[in-house]
Amino acid sequence: MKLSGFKYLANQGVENIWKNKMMAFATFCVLLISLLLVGCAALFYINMNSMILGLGNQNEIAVYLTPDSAEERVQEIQQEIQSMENVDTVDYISKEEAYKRMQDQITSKGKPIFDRIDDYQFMPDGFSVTVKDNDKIEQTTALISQISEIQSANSSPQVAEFLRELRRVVTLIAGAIIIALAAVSMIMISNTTKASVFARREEIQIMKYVGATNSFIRTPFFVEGMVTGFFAGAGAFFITWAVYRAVYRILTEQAMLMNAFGIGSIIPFGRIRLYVGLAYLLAGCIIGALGSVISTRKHLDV
Amino acid sequence: MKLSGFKYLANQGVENIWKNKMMAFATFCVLLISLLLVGCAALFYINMNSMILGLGNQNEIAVYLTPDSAEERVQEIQQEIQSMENVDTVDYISKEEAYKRMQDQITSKGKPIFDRIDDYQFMPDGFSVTVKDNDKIEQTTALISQISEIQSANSSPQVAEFLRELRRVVTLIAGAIIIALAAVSMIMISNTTKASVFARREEIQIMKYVGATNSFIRTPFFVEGMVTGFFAGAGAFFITWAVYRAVYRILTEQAMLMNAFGIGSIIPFGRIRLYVGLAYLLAGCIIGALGSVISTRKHLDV
Amino acid sequence: MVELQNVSVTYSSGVDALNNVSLKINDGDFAFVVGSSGAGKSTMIKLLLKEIDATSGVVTVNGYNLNKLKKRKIPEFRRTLGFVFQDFRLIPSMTVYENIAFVLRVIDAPIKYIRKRVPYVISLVGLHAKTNSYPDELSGGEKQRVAIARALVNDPQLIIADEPTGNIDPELSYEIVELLKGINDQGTTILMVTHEHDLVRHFGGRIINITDGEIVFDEVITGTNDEPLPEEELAAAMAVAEQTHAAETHEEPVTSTEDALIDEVIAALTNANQGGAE
Amino acid sequence: MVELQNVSVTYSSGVDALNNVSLKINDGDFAFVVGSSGAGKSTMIKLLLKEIDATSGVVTVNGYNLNKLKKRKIPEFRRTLGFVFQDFRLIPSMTVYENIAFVLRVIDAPIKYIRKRVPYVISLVGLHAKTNSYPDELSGGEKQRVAIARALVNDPQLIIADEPTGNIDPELSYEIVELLKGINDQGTTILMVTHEHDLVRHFGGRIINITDGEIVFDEVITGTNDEPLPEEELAAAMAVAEQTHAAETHEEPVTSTEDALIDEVIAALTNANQGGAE
Ligand SMILES: Nc1ncnc2c1ncn2[C@@H]1O[C@H](COP(=O)(O)OP(=O)(O)OP(=O)(O)O)[C@@H](O)[C@H]1O
Ligand SMILES: Nc1ncnc2c1ncn2[C@@H]1O[C@H](COP(=O)(O)OP(=O)(O)OP(=O)(O)O)[C@@H](O)[C@H]1O
Ligand SMILES: [Mg+2]
Ligand SMILES: [Mg+2]
Repeated sequence: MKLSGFKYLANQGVENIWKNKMMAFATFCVLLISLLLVGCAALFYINMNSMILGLGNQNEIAVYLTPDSAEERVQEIQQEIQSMENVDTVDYISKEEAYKRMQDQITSKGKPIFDRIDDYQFMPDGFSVTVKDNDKIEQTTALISQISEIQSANSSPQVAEFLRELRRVVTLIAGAIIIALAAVSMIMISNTTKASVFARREEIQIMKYVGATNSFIRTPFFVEGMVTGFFAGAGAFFITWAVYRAVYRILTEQAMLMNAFGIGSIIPFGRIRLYVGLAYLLAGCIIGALGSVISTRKHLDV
Repeated sequence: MKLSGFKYLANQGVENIWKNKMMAFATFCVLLISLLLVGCAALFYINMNSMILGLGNQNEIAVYLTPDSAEERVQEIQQEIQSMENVDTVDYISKEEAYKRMQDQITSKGKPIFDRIDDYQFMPDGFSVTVKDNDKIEQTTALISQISEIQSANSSPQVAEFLRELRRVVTLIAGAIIIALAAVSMIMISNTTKASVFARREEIQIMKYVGATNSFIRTPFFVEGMVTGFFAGAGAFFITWAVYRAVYRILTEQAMLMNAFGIGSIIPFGRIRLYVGLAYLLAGCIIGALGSVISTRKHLDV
Repeated sequence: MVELQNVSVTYSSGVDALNNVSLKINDGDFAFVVGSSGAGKSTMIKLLLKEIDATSGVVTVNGYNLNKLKKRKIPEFRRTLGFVFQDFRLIPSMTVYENIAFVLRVIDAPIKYIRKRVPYVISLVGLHAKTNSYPDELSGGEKQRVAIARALVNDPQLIIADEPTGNIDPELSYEIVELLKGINDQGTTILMVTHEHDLVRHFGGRIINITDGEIVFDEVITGTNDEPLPEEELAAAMAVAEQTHAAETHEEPVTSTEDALIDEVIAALTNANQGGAE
Repeated sequence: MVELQNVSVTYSSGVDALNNVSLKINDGDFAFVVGSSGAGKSTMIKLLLKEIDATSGVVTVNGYNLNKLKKRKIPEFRRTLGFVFQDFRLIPSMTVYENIAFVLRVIDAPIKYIRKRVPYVISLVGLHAKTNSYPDELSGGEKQRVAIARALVNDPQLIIADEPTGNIDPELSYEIVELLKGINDQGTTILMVTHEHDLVRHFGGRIINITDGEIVFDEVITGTNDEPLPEEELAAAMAVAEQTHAAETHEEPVTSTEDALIDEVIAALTNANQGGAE
């Protein structure tokens, strides 16, 4: 095919969008919606995941030394812990701070107990240890426990276990939802492009009767589908952007919720804009073009 | 119109589904998907809501009396609290139990403190109060505080506030999602029924030319849309059923998650089956029938 | 009864398809409409069905003033007509039987009547072997005959047929027109567009020639059945009419005719016409 | 070159549309195909375009054996043909110009050539005023002429036309066939289905009569242009042929003919035929 021939066909494709406004609009809508559904589900999953990871990072190992450890020994131990593979930060907790923390923990009913205690010298030295990978917190805790002069090293295994379970369940459900939405989208897109091409089956057949090759007939459909898909992708991107930002604003404005969910665990749109945009546009173009071309097949066989 | 006439037209409607298999299938798919999307979102919201309410019900007011209250006075106060409007249960907490609870609360670092304390007689008597409406827990707490010989009445206002916020945000987001999905469904359904009717516009016009009234032409479309919608509703119901049960099983098998989410806060399907089924079928029939009939309008005008 | 009073039709594309046409066809008439391709014949036919509206002028059909006809009343009006469209317009998803029966269903005719009437009209047009075929499975002429049967089935007051024999071989065409004549004899008004001058010559009747959106010839030629009008005469007469019209509108004639023949031809036609009149 | 060898076509509905037909049309021939409604004419035409396949027998067109033609080769084959369909088959979303130009785009013709050629063929069929109209905005005859222009535009080896004048008035029909004759004189083979015996009589050529799926008449009648064969003779000759066929297949004749006339008619036709032959 000569270049001029291709230009003519591409042009036909663009014109056809206008000539078949209604059907092009239907395809556009279905593509847009499909992209939005799958895209939003994916973004939701990514954020849930990041949120759960964020929660995990708030999990700490409380390490207490045997009472009356020597001061250099405290520093030695801190370094030893710090050098461990999975350890992120190690913060020293003084006797005084430990005592305060305890007081905070005890609800009012226990308050009278403190009347009976004069100072906090009985409290041990300790560290607050955070880990890089929350999933390995138990091994790390065990490792720390083995250091001599450690009275106790406690993480909350329930929290770690809980978060792990939560992630598994979220991944499972989100995966199922995304797969289901993708399947549903495929059905809808195939239905719509089929219907759109069906409305023009006569046209396709007439073209075949006057000697047009399959590729000659398909090129305009390809271009048409791709352009429609491109706009659907762009539309999905802007809608996602707007919705994402609105949700982000609501969530970040609710400081209390943010505390609960772990600040910063909702990914700001800026950081993923490029990938989201590219994914939408590519998916839109490819699905639009292929859907449209594949649907012509049945009618080309005359 | 005579009954035989209606029977003929209804029959035509059913036959048309078969004659226009492809388009009927497209409408069926779109209706099914729309119902599923909106239905699942609604069910998700209902469950989130019930879950958050369930979490709220775990919130309690810890009431402690001034130390050394007389025993009859303790009973009096219990009755007084029980008689309050928003109060659900009032459980007596003995000194010993309060002491145990405190011990549990204190993490290992504080353990040495107990070495210094000999008995629990210093602990106050207390009650654990649960409320009917978590949102009013603060007022109730204040009311309890006013009773004489109450040393402290503490609920966790953060938890209450947090849950309230959470519910607001969840309602907001879920509402937006449901409205968006409903709007999207409307567009898709309208597109699909339009395309389906468009493919038969000639037929409609010919009918008008031979003197058929609008209602004569529409009745088969009405029946056709309703039957398609009915099947879509039934399909959506069974898919929802299967998915809901699978999710329910996953969640209930994870005892840990269930603890976190509050056991029993996910509604078993059995309890809502009837409503879900009816809602799907009704929505399917109505939307299918109306979508189909409305789409004929444009072509009737000849 | 069909009456056009100073009717003009201009399509949205700007084409003037009919130009100040006035015409009256009385109940019981049999009229042929002839004219060259694109002259406005189908446009006139579409007007009578209220498929399109007149740009100006008044159209009255079977007592309904189509300019003022309310939308709700259109179906009622159309049931007084039988129609054969140039492009057939059969419902592709219905069999031959259903396509024809549909017209009776529309008027809520008793099932028993439908079961008797439909096979009867199908056999009138010689299609009983195709009763259960779909339009896609028919030949051009067969489709056309289904369209004719559909127009007859509900015994309309007026049958309007746009080239009902364009795809049918001559023998069958004669039979079809014979059939329409028979129906006409029972009082049904018939308006038929045709290109086949043989038919016109053979059956005679009222002949209306439309050229370039105007009626240029409108005379009754009494049927000459077994002694046909010589073809040349009719053709020439029409040519004359078109010639005259072309001269009036300062255009080149569509077909060239020997000017010398004109007078002869008019005389011949007039003779033939008067000769068969009584 | 068109050759059918013992070709039969049975539609999936069970209708035997063609029955053991053999036929050879040489390059440069001009052949009319006539026959009654539903006889199988369009079926034969559809075979030649490979729109349908023969149930049995061999079909060869322009050197392509259609039974063995690979799917990939179909477009190449169809480009050697020009087609006029009974139902026009114009692309509704394209203007008259685009509908015709499309055939040249398909063969990747230079734009310059398209710009010159398309208006030329449009004017050949007298439609330059409708160049930018869409098919929906055309009268029946105009659509048919677009279809004819489309068949001519790429100078095919063979033009196959199914009732190309069914919706056109007689004068224009003559002009169109005259046009086809002119193209035929330059070497293009032409196969034309028609119901208009006037045309056949006027132009002569090879006449093939298909009745009930069989060829019952296939003779060359030399063109008698200005001294037309008397209509009765041709009609009667055809009737004889059909009669003979009907007798063979033990069916009732489709049209009734006076048996007494038969011998006379055969004689007349033979005379006319021989008279014009040299
Ligand atoms: N797609 C089809 N399926 C089944 N039967 C068909 C199909 N097309 C045509 N027929 C039947 O085959 C026979 C021959 O049809 P064909 O179209 O060849 O006739 P024709 O000679 O072209 O007639 P006409 O002059 O009316 O166009 C007819 O009886 C017709 O009903
Ligand atoms: N929908 C339309 N829009 C614009 N122009 C139209 C439309 N329909 C017909 N025309 C034009 O109006 C004129 C009259 O068309 P009409 O169909 O009435 O002709 P006709 O006499 O029936 O011709 P034919 O014998 O070819 O069927 C033609 O020039 C045609 O191109
Ligand atoms: Mg017309
Ligand atoms: Mg045919």
